[in-house]
Amino acid sequence: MAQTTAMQQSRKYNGIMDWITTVDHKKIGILYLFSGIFFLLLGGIEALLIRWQLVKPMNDFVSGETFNQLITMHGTTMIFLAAMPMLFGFMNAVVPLQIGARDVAFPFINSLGFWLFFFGGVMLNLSWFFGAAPNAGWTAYAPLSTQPEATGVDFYALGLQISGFGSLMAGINFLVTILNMRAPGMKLMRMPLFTWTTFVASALIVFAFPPLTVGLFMLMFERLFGAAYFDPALGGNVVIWEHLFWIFGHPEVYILILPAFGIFSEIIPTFARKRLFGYTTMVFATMLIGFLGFMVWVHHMFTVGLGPVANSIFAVATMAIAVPTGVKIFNWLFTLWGGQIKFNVAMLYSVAFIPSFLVGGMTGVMLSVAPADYQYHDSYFVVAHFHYVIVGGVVYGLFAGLYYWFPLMFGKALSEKLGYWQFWLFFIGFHLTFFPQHFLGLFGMPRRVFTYLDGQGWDTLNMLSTIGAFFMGVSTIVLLVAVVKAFLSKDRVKPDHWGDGRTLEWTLPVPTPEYNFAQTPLVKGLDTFWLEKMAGNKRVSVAEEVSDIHMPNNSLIPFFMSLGLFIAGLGAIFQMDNTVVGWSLIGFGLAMTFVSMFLRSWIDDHGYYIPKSQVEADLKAIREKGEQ
Amino acid sequence: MKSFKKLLFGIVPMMMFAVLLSGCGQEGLSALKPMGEGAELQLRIILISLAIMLFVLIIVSVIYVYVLMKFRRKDESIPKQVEGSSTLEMIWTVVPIILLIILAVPTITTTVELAKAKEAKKEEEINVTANLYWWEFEYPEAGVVTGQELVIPVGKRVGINLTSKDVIHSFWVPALSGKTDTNPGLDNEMWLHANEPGTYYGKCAELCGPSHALMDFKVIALEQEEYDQWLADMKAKQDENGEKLVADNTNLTTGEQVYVESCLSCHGGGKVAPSLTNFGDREWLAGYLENNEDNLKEWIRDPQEKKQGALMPGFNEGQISNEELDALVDFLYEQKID
Amino acid sequence: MAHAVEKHPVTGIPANPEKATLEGKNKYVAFWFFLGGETVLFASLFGTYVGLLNSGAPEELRSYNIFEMELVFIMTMLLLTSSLTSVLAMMNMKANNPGRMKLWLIVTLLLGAGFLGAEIYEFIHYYHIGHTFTSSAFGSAFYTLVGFHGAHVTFGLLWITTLLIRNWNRPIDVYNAPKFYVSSLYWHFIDVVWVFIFSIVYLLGMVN
Amino acid sequence: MNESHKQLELEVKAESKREYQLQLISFAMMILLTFVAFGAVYAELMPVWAAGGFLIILAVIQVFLQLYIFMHMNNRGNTWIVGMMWLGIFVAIITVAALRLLIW
Ligand code: HEA
Ligand code: HEA
Ligand code: CUA
Ligand SMILES: [Cu+2]
Repeated sequence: MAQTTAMQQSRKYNGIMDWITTVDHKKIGILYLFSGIFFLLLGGIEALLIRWQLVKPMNDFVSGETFNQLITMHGTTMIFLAAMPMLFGFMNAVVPLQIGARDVAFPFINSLGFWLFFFGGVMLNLSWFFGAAPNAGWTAYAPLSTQPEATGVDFYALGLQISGFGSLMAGINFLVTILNMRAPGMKLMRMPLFTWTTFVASALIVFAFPPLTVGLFMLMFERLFGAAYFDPALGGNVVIWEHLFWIFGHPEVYILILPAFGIFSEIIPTFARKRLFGYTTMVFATMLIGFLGFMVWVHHMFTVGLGPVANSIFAVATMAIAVPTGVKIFNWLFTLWGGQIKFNVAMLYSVAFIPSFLVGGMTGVMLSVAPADYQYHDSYFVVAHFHYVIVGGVVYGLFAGLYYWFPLMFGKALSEKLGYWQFWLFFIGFHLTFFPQHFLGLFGMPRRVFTYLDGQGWDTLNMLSTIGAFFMGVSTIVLLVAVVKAFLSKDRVKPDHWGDGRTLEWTLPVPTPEYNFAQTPLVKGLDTFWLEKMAGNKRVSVAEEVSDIHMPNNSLIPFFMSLGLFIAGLGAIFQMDNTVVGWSLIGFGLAMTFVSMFLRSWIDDHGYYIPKSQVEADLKAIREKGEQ
Repeated sequence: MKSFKKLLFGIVPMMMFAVLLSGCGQEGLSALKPMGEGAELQLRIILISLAIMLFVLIIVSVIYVYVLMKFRRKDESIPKQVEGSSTLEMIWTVVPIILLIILAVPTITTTVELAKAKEAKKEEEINVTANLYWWEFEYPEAGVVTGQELVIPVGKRVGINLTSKDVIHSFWVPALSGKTDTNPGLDNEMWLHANEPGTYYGKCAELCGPSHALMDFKVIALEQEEYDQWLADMKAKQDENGEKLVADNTNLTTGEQVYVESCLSCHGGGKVAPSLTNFGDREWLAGYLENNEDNLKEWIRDPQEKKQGALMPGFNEGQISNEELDALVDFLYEQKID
Repeated sequence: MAHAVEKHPVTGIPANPEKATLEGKNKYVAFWFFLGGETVLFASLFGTYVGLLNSGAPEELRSYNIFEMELVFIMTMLLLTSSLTSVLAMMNMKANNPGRMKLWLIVTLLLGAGFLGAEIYEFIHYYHIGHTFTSSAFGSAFYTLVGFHGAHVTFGLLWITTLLIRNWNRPIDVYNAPKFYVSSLYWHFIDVVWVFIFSIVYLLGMVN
Repeated sequence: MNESHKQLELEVKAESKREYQLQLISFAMMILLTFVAFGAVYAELMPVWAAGGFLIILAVIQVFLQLYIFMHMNNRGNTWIVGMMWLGIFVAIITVAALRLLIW
């Protein structure tokens, strides 16, 4: 907006204020990543408590009520507060760099998305301190979730609502970033696969979250204000919630797995030193999975009683997803074929992912066989299936991505030695925990049971499963040690830490300057960095002269906008007990949010410019260090 | 990376061993030991799908192991950059499609077969109503209501109507058939079939509250004649109990009196709480405990202690003295039909 | 972006000021995507409504006995016309006629406010005859769907008002044009939703 | 210079007039469709079974006028916008269909 305003002063803060106000996608990525890891630990502790309760028959470590709270919070936390945010973390940290952009399309909204997620997560977990965590399962089926005494569900409805808005914003932001912010020459079919999967996952977010939003509003209105959508006594229908939840819920699992697929599609070519086999089909398979993902949700409802026609149609539609997913599996295998495979930790996770996810995918197809699902449904077979795909797919992907991009994000590398320990403990623990659960399900053990009688043939398998979970627990502690050790160490890494980097993010100096690229790169093909390296160039070509760089200003508004919703949400929960306090909090919180929004649109914010002289100085310093 | 292979091939046998230890699961409970037509149909299709999966698994594993052994990094040379291969990609698109078509056909036929509840209902019809942590079984034709134990005749498909009084539950008897949800305000139907007489374990398969895990029930299959006899006896006993306890409330034993005062209002029709008409015959108390005097007394004193969230109120000594409790327990164990 | 944008020789501003800059283009695309999401949001509400149509309501409170055609017709006309005036405002914006743009936006606001007033009147009327948010599943679904739409109208009014006041004394430029344009897209979308509401909720509800 | 500027001015005027007419025509059609819908219900012209389909078709036509003419969805460079809107419409349709058909 050069013609509307003079160059403005930059607005900057230090220390913690910098983190609260930052609009830099790299920092927001770090915020997402660490909040995600924090919630992963919480969800993991809940998982360990679940497994401890189930270690032997008729255990009385926790009560049925507490157990239900544990599983609900475990599932909700893991999906919404651990896996998604960690993926958002990598998307933020990496996607703009992969497409040669200086930032995301909406830095302000990026920050807003993070704070909404954060406060939503805090809200959910506050429920523990009010003595009532949600207890109706992460699926929150009505009318169990609308029972008046299940007050924890209030936290579920409002917490997820708030963090859901954040996800929606992140989704739109990535879509626009990827469409509009690409460097010259970065055609769509030259985008790295992680960027592609982020794109498709973001599109899924845009269409999948609205049904959840509506469902959560209805749940909230029914719990707090006496509406009757799900109340048979007033003509309500309990199946409506199930539809809304799963219309969201099934695409959600692809929102989780597609970016993980993207991560593997970056790592495997890098360490096999080979171009991704069948790049074009990989892209189309991703889109096809996303598209089909909207047409299969009824496979979670085979036993609800929708009738043989609906069940058959959705069974077949579900099976269809195996085809594009299979294409991906084989493409990865043939990327490895003929390669020069180097096994470091990131690669180990990627390689271990293939068989683990394969087993999960096969049980998925078995579940899609509707009449067989009458047996599997709501049994431990399902628990085994989804942990095989989620842990063996998404969590492996997150770990692989963590080892792979840690040097880029923090300028330091995680210890490979600790990494091997972490990997093997996790790998063994994972299979030990979840493989026996297939059989538990077939032997008649329902899921979500807080205990079981002995003499049903389930004791040994449960015991094995619990042991496995603790392997994963130890492995997680090793990971934490590795992270702390990396931060304490003084060894800084060089750019292109792995030496085999193929995509643009590896051309950047570490730590990456806030404007990312001093000069926007010129992209010459898929894996442009690799192409340049093969052509003997040390640097990628650039598309522009060094010039002033426009940057967005930091802002406190996103934080307060989210805080306002958080306060209003608490008010909505409290108005059940105390009308005055409740409604004043609602009023105060919403006022805070709306005033923040108003300020945002009232105060012009044109950002500021980093002068050319400074960019040149930075460039010179980096080149003198001989790093780029 | 030798350890990788070693471990991979170490874990699998270990787990196989564990599974062998437990065989195919408990008789009368495991879906892998079907005892009726429904579960047999389901096991059949489970095995079909498993076979297809194993086929895919083997192919992928062969490529996988070969690739990982053959293409480790040996030197710093740059391998050939391959773009793809349309022939290969064609193969791994078409072959899975064929496999899935093979799977889809029996899927659809089995779904249709399992949906034939209407036909079954013409022969025999039972209404199942799920309640917070107990099951109500009604034989509409005979006018009998019972709870916790579902008695069915062997050798034929019994039509079942399912609904719920409160939240969603799910009716599952793994050895006889897969589950069907019981939705409040909505009716569902299914059929159940047992090959031979016996007791089969039933589970509630949808999270319904703190005692979801304890919402077990049993299906008892009888030969047709025995079944008819049982139904007639139940009917007679139920009528007798009803008439005696309601009409003539002067001449009651202590046990009867306590029962009338404290239990009848809920347990009477078998619709608010489980019918106790054949309580003395039952092997289980509250669906999952051994049915003995101690458990029964503890249950009456404090049901929530055994089933968190159960709706039955507890009765302290002020309400039912120890002597009265003894008498009540005696009375309850007299409630038999054979 | 530092690059100067090309101005149209006649109007003195770029031909499509709403997407002449990268920022503007981003906003424009993002807002359309948002509307894609809103489509699904309203579909979920519509689905719930048709699923629960008349469910749990006594005969005298069923759709065909409570809806009144005159009011709905007036509301429809108000909103449809406001959609046109909003188009006219945008055409004037592109032609760099700030005065007429403001005028048409004010007309749009007035029509929208009229619509909102009628809706409030309607709800109060239903409340008095016993068709409320908590009286039946039908009531809940009805108020949720129509109320969500009403909330969108309210938000749209506030939004456009803020934009008008803020930019009252400013020329049209590539900084505020995207804001006006996007708010008008929003306003059209509200009308799109209303078309389905009057067709499916009201007219179809009146067919016995 | 001045001459060509005048020329341009005229072109712009003509173009804006065309656009203006297009918008007005589309508005007139919307009003017409609305009248047809209300009129048909008011006069009870349709059998009950046909009403749903008829009203929905009218609504869909009207909405496309909004999207494509009022909102200029089809402008150049809007490929992704059109694609995403259609995807949204697709998801919307299956959502409504499910909530209409797959409950009982
Ligand atoms: C990341 C998450 C993720 C992923 C990727 C998947 C992937 C799949 N899922 Fe899963 N699923 C969940 C997470 C996920 N799922 C969760 C969380 C639940 C439970 C929710 C709850 O109830 O709490 C669930 C539940 C669930 C059910 C419902 C079970 C029930 O409750 O009764 C079903 C039923 O059809 C199903 C099917 C599938 C299928 C067919 C796939 C497919 O996408 C898998 C495709 C992959 C392959 C098939 C492997 C590779 C393919 C080849 C090598 C080609 C050749 C293969 C063949 C020809 C077979 N899933
Ligand atoms: C992203 C999703 C995700 C992930 C990663 C996991 C991970 C794990 N899950 Fe999860 N799970 C779900 C999603 C997930 N789960 C969902 C959706 C459900 C269904 C809920 C429902 O029914 O509603 C479920 C249900 C579920 C059940 C079934 C409960 C029941 O039905 O009764 C079980 C039981 O074994 C289980 C176990 C585990 C285990 C052992 C892990 C392990 O992989 C976890 C490993 C991680 C750790 C072990 C972390 C250890 C932490 C530490 C060691 C702390 C150190 C701390 C500090 C230093 C502060 N899960
Ligand atoms: Cu009833 Cu679970
Ligand atoms: Cu699914």
